[in-house]
Amino acid sequence: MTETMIKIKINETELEVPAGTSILDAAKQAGIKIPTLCYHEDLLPTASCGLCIVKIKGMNKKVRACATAAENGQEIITHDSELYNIRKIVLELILSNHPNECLTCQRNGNCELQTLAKEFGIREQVFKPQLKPKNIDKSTTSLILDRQKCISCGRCVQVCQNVQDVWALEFIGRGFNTNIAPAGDLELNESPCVKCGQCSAHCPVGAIVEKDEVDKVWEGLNDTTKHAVVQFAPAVRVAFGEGFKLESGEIVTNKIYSLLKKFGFKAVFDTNFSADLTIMEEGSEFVDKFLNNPASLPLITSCCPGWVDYLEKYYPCCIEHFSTAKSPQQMLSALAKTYYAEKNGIDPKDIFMVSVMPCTAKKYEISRDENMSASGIQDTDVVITTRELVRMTKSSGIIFDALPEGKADSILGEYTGAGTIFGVTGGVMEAAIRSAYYLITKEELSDINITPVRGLKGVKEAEIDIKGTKVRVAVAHGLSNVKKVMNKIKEAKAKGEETPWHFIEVMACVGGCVGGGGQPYGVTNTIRNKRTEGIYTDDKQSKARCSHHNPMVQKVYEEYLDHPNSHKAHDLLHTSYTHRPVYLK
Amino acid sequence: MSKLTLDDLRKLREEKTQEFSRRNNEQDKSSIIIGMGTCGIAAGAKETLNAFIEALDTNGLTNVKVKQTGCMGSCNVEPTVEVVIPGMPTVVYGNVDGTVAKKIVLKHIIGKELLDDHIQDKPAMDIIEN
Amino acid sequence: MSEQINFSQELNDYIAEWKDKPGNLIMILHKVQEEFGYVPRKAALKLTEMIDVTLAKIYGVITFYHYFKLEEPGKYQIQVCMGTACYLKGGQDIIDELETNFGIPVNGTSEDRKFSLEALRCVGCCGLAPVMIIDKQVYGKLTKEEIPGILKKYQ
Amino acid sequence: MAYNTFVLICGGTACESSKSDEMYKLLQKEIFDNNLKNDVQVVKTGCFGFCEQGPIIKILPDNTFYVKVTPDDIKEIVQEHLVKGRTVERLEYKPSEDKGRVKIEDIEFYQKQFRIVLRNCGVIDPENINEYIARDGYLALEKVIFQMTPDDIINELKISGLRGRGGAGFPTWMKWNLTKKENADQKYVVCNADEGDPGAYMDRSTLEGDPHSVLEAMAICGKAIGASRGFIYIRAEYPLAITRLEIAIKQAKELGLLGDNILGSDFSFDIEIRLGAGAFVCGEETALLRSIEGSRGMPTPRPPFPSVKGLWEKPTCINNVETWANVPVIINKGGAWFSKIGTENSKGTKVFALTGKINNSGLIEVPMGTTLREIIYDIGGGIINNKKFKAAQSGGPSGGVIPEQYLDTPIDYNNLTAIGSMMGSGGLIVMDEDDCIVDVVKFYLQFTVDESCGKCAPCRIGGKQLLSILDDISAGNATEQSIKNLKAISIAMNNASLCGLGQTASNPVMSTLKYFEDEYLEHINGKKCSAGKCKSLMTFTIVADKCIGCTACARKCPANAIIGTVKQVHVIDQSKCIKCGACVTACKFDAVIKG
Repeated sequence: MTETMIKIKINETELEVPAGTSILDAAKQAGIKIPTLCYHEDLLPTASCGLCIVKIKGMNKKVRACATAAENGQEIITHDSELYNIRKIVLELILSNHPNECLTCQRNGNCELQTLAKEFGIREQVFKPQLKPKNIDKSTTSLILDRQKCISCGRCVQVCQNVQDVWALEFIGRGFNTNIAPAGDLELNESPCVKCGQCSAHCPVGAIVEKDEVDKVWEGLNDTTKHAVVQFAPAVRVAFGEGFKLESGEIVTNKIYSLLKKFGFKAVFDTNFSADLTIMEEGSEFVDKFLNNPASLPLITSCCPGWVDYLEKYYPCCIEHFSTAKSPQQMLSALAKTYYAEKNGIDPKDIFMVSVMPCTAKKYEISRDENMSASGIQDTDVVITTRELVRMTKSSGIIFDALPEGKADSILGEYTGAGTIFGVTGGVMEAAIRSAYYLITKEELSDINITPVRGLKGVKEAEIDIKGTKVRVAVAHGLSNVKKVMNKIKEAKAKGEETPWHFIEVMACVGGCVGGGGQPYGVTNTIRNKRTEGIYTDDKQSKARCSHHNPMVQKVYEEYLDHPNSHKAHDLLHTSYTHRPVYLK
Repeated sequence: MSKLTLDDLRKLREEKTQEFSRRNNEQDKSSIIIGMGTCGIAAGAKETLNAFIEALDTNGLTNVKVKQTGCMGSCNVEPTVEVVIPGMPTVVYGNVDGTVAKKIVLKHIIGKELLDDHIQDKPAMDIIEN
Repeated sequence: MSEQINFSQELNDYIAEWKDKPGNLIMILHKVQEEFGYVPRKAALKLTEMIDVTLAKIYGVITFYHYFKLEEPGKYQIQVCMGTACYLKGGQDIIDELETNFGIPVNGTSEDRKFSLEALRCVGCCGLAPVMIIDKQVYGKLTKEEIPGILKKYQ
Repeated sequence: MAYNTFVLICGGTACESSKSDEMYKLLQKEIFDNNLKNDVQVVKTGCFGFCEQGPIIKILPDNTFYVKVTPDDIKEIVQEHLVKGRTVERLEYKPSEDKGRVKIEDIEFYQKQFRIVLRNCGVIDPENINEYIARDGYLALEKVIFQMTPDDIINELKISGLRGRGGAGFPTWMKWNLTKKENADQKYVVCNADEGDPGAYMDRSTLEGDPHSVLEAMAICGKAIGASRGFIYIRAEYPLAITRLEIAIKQAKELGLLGDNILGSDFSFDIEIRLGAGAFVCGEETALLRSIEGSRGMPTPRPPFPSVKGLWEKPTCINNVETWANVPVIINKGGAWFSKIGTENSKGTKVFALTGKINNSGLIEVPMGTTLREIIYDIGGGIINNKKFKAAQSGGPSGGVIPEQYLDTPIDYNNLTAIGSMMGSGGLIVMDEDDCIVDVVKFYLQFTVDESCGKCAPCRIGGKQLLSILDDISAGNATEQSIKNLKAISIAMNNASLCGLGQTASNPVMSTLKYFEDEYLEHINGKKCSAGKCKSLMTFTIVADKCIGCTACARKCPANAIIGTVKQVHVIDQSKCIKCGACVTACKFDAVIKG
C-alpha cells in the first residue's frame, strides 16, 4: 500500500507528510515541538489540555494539533505571540489547580507539568489556587493515587481501559470535581486493578506513582542482623541506563552488579537465572502435557503477576490451563531462602530479599498468597522498580558512569540468552520452544531464533514444527490483546472444540517487561523497540542460549531439586490459583 | 390502521382539512381548546380541563367539544383557553382556573357574554393561513 | 455481592429489548432509576452481567449525568428551578429558605429522610417564576413566606 | 340576553397609564346613554402588546382596530361605530401615511409575531396526527418523496437561507450537503432536543405542541442525505414532550408515514427517541453523539465533523428542534418565500422565550430583523412596574448582554455577534435597574461551571477561576488586577477550550465588561453595589431621627445584631449583621436604610 503524501506549510516551512498525519507529528518532522500535557504516542489524542492549539490559515477557530490531521495545502502557524500568551494562561490555570508540592513530589525533576512551567518561565502563581480536596488512595501495595495532583489528562483512564481493558479507573463525577477513580467510591485494591502500573508510567505528573519503598531497602541494608540479597529482572538491564542519560537499550548488567554490591548486598543474583529455571519447570510441564495429555492444553504462561491477577478475576474457567510454575522472581527468592540459606548456613529469617523489577505488580505478587512464602516466611521482602533503583542510586552518592563492570554471585547469578529474553514479549515462548524441542526430541533446534513470536504486534501466532508434530503457539501482550486470545479459548471450550493453540504466552504490558509499569518514564514504541533490541543483543552475546544449557540450573537440580517438576520443585517453585471477584464490594 | 398510499394520504388530508376548517367557521362547532403544554399543566390546566368537563355536564352542554393543544405562548397567564362559540368572537382567556372555567361556561357559552378580566386575545395571526 | 437484587418483570423485559441495541446504557439506567428511585449499587452490578458493560463505565455515566442518583432520595422530592427567570425572581431565596430553615440541603436529603432537594436548570415555566415542584405538583410565583404552609401538606 | 357587539379596550399597563381606564368608564357611560347596554359589552382585556399605538380599542366581531384613542374620541366611536355602524377611519391603524388603512391581519404588530415554527402550536391537538395532516402535515414529505431529488431538496434549503437555530447559525443546507456527499453504508439524522439554556423553552413547546413537524422534517432530511434512521435526543426533564413524541411516532408509523416504504415508495425512515440525563454540555453536538452512544457526554475535537464521522463514526446530520420545524414549511411554500422573511443574512423567524422583568413573559416568534425594542416594549409589554431597562441577555450562558444603546438593532445572527452577544437558542431575559450585572454574570458562570464536563483544562479550571474572581468582586475583595485576570482567562478559554460550551462560557463576562465595566469598578473601588444585590457590599443603618425605639427590628434580627432598648434609638452592630434585610421589613417607620 502506498501512502498518499500531502503538502503543507508549517511556519513558512514547506513539507510533505503522509495523509492522515496529525499536525503535532507533522510539526515534529519539521523540527518544531508543540507543547502538550495530555497527548501520548501510545494513546488516542484526548485533546484535553488545550496547550497544543495552533492556527490554520482561513480557519476562525484554533485547532488542537494532537487531534487534527493536516490537510493538503494547509498553512499552519504553531508559534506566535498570541499562541504563546494563550498557552501561558492555560498553563497558569493548570498550575492553579495543582498543589505547589514540587519539592516533596515523587515526580520532582521528571514531571511534564513542571518542565513546561520551567520552559514558559512561569515565576508566580497568577491565579488563586483552586484545588480539589486531598484524596489519596494508598490501598494497594503497588500504587499511590493522589487525586489532588491529577490534571485530568485522561492518559491513565485510556491506558487502563483501552490498552489494558482492566477498567479499574474511570472519570467519576463531572466538571471541576471529576476524579480518576474506580467505580463507586472504592479504593484501588477493591477494584479490578491488576497493579500493572501502566497508569503510573503514563501519568505526566505525580498523580499516580509507584509506592516508593527505597527507604525499606536502606533499612534492610543497614540492619546488621540481616543478610541482604538482591536480584534484578531481565528488562531492568536495558532501561536502567536511561536514568543516567544513556541510550534506551544499552545493556548495563555488569554495572548494576557492582552497583548493588556497593550498596552492601551480600549476594547479587540475577532473575535471568530463575528465568532459565522457569523454562525447565514450565517447559517440562508443557512437554508432559503435550506428550501425555494433549486434551489439557493449551498451557498458558504465568510469570506476569498483572496477568495472573487478571486471569483470576476474569477467566477463572481457564485456571486449569495456567502453568503452575511461579514467576522467576518468586522462584529465585524461594531458592535464596532455602537452597542458598541452607548451603551457607543462614537462617532464612535473617535473609533480606530485595528484587528490582520493571513492574509495579511485582510489589503485589510477593504477598498475594501463602504460596509466596515457600520458605516458611515471605520469600521476597521488598520489590523496588527500575525507577526506584535510579533514585536510590542518585541518592547514594555513587556515580553510575564511573562504576566498574561487576559480576553476579554464583550459583543463582548465571544465565543464558533464553533467560534474558524473558524481558520482551515473545521471549518466554521463544525460550520455551528452544528447550521444549530438546526435551521432546533430545535434539537441539538448528535455528534457535524464533522470529515469528518477536515484535510489537499485539497477537502473534506461529506453528512450530517439532519433528513433524505441529505445535501451535500464540503470544499476546497488552491485556486488551490478551482478551482477544482468551475469548477464543473460552469460546472453543464452551463449544467443546479443540483450542486454536497449544501454548500461549501472555504479558500484561505492551512490549512485555521492557515496557513495564515500573520502567523509566517516557516509554513509546520507539523506546520499547530499542530496549527490545538490547535484550536480543544480550541473548546473541550469551555463551549459552538455551535454558537447558545453563550449567548452574542443572547443578541446582542435582544438588537440591532433583529434577523438573519433582516434589520438591513443586513445593518451592509452583503455585496455585483461585477465582477472585472483580470487585471486592 | 393500515399503511397509507399516496392517494390515501391525499384523501385523508382533504377530509381532515375540511373538518378542521369548520372549526374556524364557528358555525356548528363549539369548542374549548386548552393549552396543555408543560407550563399550562404546571399552572393547573388539568384541573381546568376537569372543571370544564364537569361544568358542561352539569349544564347539559353536549355540543361543546373540549380539546387540548400545545403552548399558546402566553406563559405568564397560564392556563390559557381558547373558546370558540358560534355567534361569539373567538377569544383566548388567560389565568383560567376551575372557578373561571365554570364562569366561562355560564357567562360566555350560556350567557353569550365575554369575561372582562381574563381575555388575552389571540396572540398572533398565523401567517400560514394567509 | 451476597444476595442479588430483584428486578421487576417489566424492567427485565425492557433490558431484554434493549440488550443488543448500541448505546443502550443510558436508556436502561433511566428505567432502573424509574423502578428504584435511584440506581442501587447491586442493580448496577447486576447490569454488568446482563448487558456486558463494566461497572466503571456505569459509574462513569451515572456520575456524569446529574439526573441519575446513587443514593436513595427522600420520601418527597423538592425541585427548585434555577433557570435565569427564576433566579432573577428569587429562586435562590427559596433554596436558602429550604436549606437554612428546614434543614433540607441542596442535592441532599433532610435528616428525617422526608425531603430531598434539587436545584434544576430550567423547568420551562418561566412565566410562573420562581417555581418549586414537589412530587410533580408545581408551585409557581412562589414567595419564601409560602413555604412553611406548603411543606406542612407533606408532613 | 345576548350581546352582539363587543368592545375590547386594552387594560395593559402601558395603555392604562394612557387613560384607558378613564375611557373604559366613558365607553360604558356612552353605551348606557345610547341605550346600547343590552347589545354591546365593553371588555377590558390584557395587554394587546401593541403598546406603541396604545391605547387601543378593538371592536368585535367587526374586527376593527382603533389606535391612539383618547377620551375625546370615545363619544365619536360610540355614535359612529356602535350606533350608526360606520367605522371611524381617522382612528384606524395606518402603518404609514401613504398606505392608508389596513385590515387587522395586516397590522404590523401582528406581523411582528410571525408564526412558522409555532404555526400549529396552540392550534392543533398534538396527540392527533389527523389534525396535523389537516394543516398540510406530511405534504412536504409527500413532495420530497415523489417530486424532488436530494439535490432539489438541498437546493430549496439553500434558497431559503435557513440557518441553524441552535446557536452558531451554520447554514442548514451546507450541513445537509456535507452529510449527503459522504459515502457510507449507514448515515443518521439526529434531532437535538436537549434544550438546556436556563430560561429557554422554545423547543419544549414546539415538541409538545407540534411533534409531527419535527418527525416530518427529519424524514425529509433522511431522503435528502440518504439516511434511513433518525434519533431524537431529548432531555429527560421534558416528560410531556417525550410522551407526545412517542405518540406521534407511533401514529406516524401506524399510518406508514414512518417506517419501511413510506407511502408505498422505496424510501424508508425510522425514528427512535434517546433520553438525555441532565447534562447541558450534551447540547454540544459531539457530546450529544457520545451520549446517544451511551457514554459520558464529553465532547470530542472537530474536525472530524459529525457530517463525516458522527454517530457510531457514521456521517450524521444534526439539527435542533426549531431548525427542523422550519423545514416542512420551506418545502411546501418554497425557499424563495421563506427568504423574503428576515434580513440579508438571517432568513425566516426566530422564536424567543421572553422572560425576566417583563410584563408579558412568554413565547414569541418574530421575523429576523425585529428590534429588541419592539420585542420588549411592543410584544412584551415593557418592564414590570415601569422600571428602567438595564440590559437583555440573549444566547443564555453562551451569550452576552445587550445594553440600552442597542435596543434598536435589528436582531439577527450577525448583528448580535457584532455587539458581543449571540442568537443562541433563543432565551431572551430582560433585566431592570434592580439587577446587578456582577450578580447576573456570577449566575451564568455558576451554571457553566456546574455544567462543564471537566474534560479540558481551559474550561474546567478557567470557569472556576472566573467564578472565584467574580465572587471576590461581589464580596469587595477584588482589585483592578481582577478585571485584567478576568479578561486574560476569558481569552484563553475562548481560544483553547475544546467545545462550544467552554469557548463561549466567558461571553457573559466579556460582554458585560464591555458595556458595564463601570459597574464592576463600582464594586471593586467603591465597594458598592447600586442594585443592592451583592449582600457583602451592603450596609444597613438606622436613621436616628426616624427610629422611635419600638424594638420591632431588634426582635426580628436573627443575628442579634441590633442594640437598643424601648424608646431608645437602636443601632446595628455591623460586625454581627448578616445583611438579611429582616430589619428593613420589620420597621414601620422607614428608619432602616440599606445602602
